[in-house]
Amino acid sequence: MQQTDQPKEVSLTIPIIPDMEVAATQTAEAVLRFMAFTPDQIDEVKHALIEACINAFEHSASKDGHVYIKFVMQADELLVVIQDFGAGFDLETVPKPEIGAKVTGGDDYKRGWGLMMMESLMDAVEIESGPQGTRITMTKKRTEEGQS
Amino acid sequence: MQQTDQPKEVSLTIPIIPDMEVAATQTAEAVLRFMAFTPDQIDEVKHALIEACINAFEHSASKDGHVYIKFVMQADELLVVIQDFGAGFDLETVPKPEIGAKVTGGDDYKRGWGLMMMESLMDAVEIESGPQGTRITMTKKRTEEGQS
Amino acid sequence: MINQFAITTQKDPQGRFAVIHTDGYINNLAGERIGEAASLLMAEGYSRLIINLEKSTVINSIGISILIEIIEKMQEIHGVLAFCNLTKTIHKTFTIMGLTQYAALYENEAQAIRGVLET
Amino acid sequence: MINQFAITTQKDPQGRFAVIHTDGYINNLAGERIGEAASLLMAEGYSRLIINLEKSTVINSIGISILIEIIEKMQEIHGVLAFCNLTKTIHKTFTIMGLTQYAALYENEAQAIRGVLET
Ligand SMILES: Nc1ncnc2c1ncn2[C@@H]1O[C@H](COP(=O)(O)OP(=O)(O)O)[C@@H](O)[C@H]1O
Ligand SMILES: Nc1ncnc2c1ncn2[C@@H]1O[C@H](COP(=O)(O)OP(=O)(O)O)[C@@H](O)[C@H]1O
Repeated sequence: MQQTDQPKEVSLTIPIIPDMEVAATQTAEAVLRFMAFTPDQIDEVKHALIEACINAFEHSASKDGHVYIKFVMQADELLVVIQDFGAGFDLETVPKPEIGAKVTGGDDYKRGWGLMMMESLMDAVEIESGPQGTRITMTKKRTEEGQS
Repeated sequence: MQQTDQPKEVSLTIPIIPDMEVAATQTAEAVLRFMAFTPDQIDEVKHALIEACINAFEHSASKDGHVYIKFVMQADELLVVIQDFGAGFDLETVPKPEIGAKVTGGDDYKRGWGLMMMESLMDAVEIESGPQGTRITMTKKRTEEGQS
Repeated sequence: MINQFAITTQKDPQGRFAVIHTDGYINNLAGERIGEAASLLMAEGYSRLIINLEKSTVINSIGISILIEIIEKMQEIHGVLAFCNLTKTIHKTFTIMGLTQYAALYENEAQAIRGVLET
Repeated sequence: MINQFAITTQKDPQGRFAVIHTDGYINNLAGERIGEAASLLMAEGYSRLIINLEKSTVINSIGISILIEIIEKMQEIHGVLAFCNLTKTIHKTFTIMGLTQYAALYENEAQAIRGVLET
């Protein structure tokens, strides 16, 4: 069996079809188990990945109809890169969600939790977005405690 | 949500590392469930896919160290394409496995069952191989009975 | 389709509370079905609802936003909504969102029932 | 590693047969562990072996080739090897390969035990 010095990467391209994010989580689960992440950590990455995927599905207005995912396996952490070639967005203009306003009817938009979920479930989230599309790079460290 | 006229394809690239074929089966499972294949059919595709992957892992001597998998979702069937950029092989020279010879010690090579498994578990298997590598295209029809 | 989501509803014989059991990935469509089940129960007069998530280990933020709509409707009728049997990740998510200020999270259904009856 | 394979061995108190229970994906390494377990049991004098595959729903052809080696060793000592609790796909594969000419496949362990004792 041949093994090269290249970083160990798994790439996955999924079409923009409802529920296709589940295919991404299945792939992620295999990669994370391979890397010996804990079940809780695996669960956290799956949820963050779903959010990044459904954002690309819903908001990107991508013309090529696909979302590009890369799992970069490093010694003690996994990078998950989610990319679309859509319209992009300006992070500055995204309002921070506030539960009080949403529950009491002050804010009619009950949604807006995706980015917060990614950030709380991963160790780092980097967002690059512009007219060429959006790329989100999420990092999960493999710690003993299984907590981010 | 944007949907294009392109065929619905899921692409997966895995590095040549032992057990990475499991990542491929996980992705396959999601795609097949999405297409409403039966659990038995899903199981059959997973086994055929494993054989194609481990062949590429073991025999291809691929320099780029990766196996390229494509799931092409069509109306009533799924195509699974497994490609490596390795040395290729000549199908004509591959001996047909014979259980009697292997069990009674007449044939010391107990292996050689992968291609037979692919062929018996899928509806069609096309093998293209040459010095530029190997591409295997496997088809699974979605029939009511769940049997190939 | 990839997501086979199922829901079952269980009503207290004495009419004090009802429990919604979910099974499967809670995405937008599944969330809507939970919302409809909750609306139906509220229309029947139940103002104490429990959502048992034991068989839902994955939820997305669209699904969660529909749960927030249920909480909002509950607040309007001064009812109480509780969740039980959450995975660690879902528990963490609800907590970080601040959802726990408006809906209690219980370890299991028995505790949730005791909890909503005390409210 | 991705594959957490486990094996447990169970011996008939009267020494007539032994059962190997596998748990997980049977790849080359897992196959080798089954092979070692079988060799050990044969060395202890067991000539009737059952491999219960209930918890192994996936197997690859390298794993199968190691099972063939076990069959070969069994033939040499005129023993008997049987499999039970195969998934439909594994059953189909073993049948197509012709493996069933040298090892019987049973639906469950009780039937397998009866089967090997009659041989
Ligand atoms: N891939 C993307 N392409 C374009 N816009 C995006 C993308 N991801 C996020 N956004 C923008 O960021 C906002 C906040 O996203 P998020 O926190 O996930 O909440 P929600 O999707 O529920 O609105 C979205 O409403 C959208 O305007
Ligand atoms: N992707 C590949 N690249 C190079 N050679 C291959 C490839 N796939 C199969 N082969 C050749 O075909 C033979 C038969 O394959 P197979 O039936 O799967 O049995 P096994 O892998 O156990 O030998 C292999 O031994 C190898 O010589």
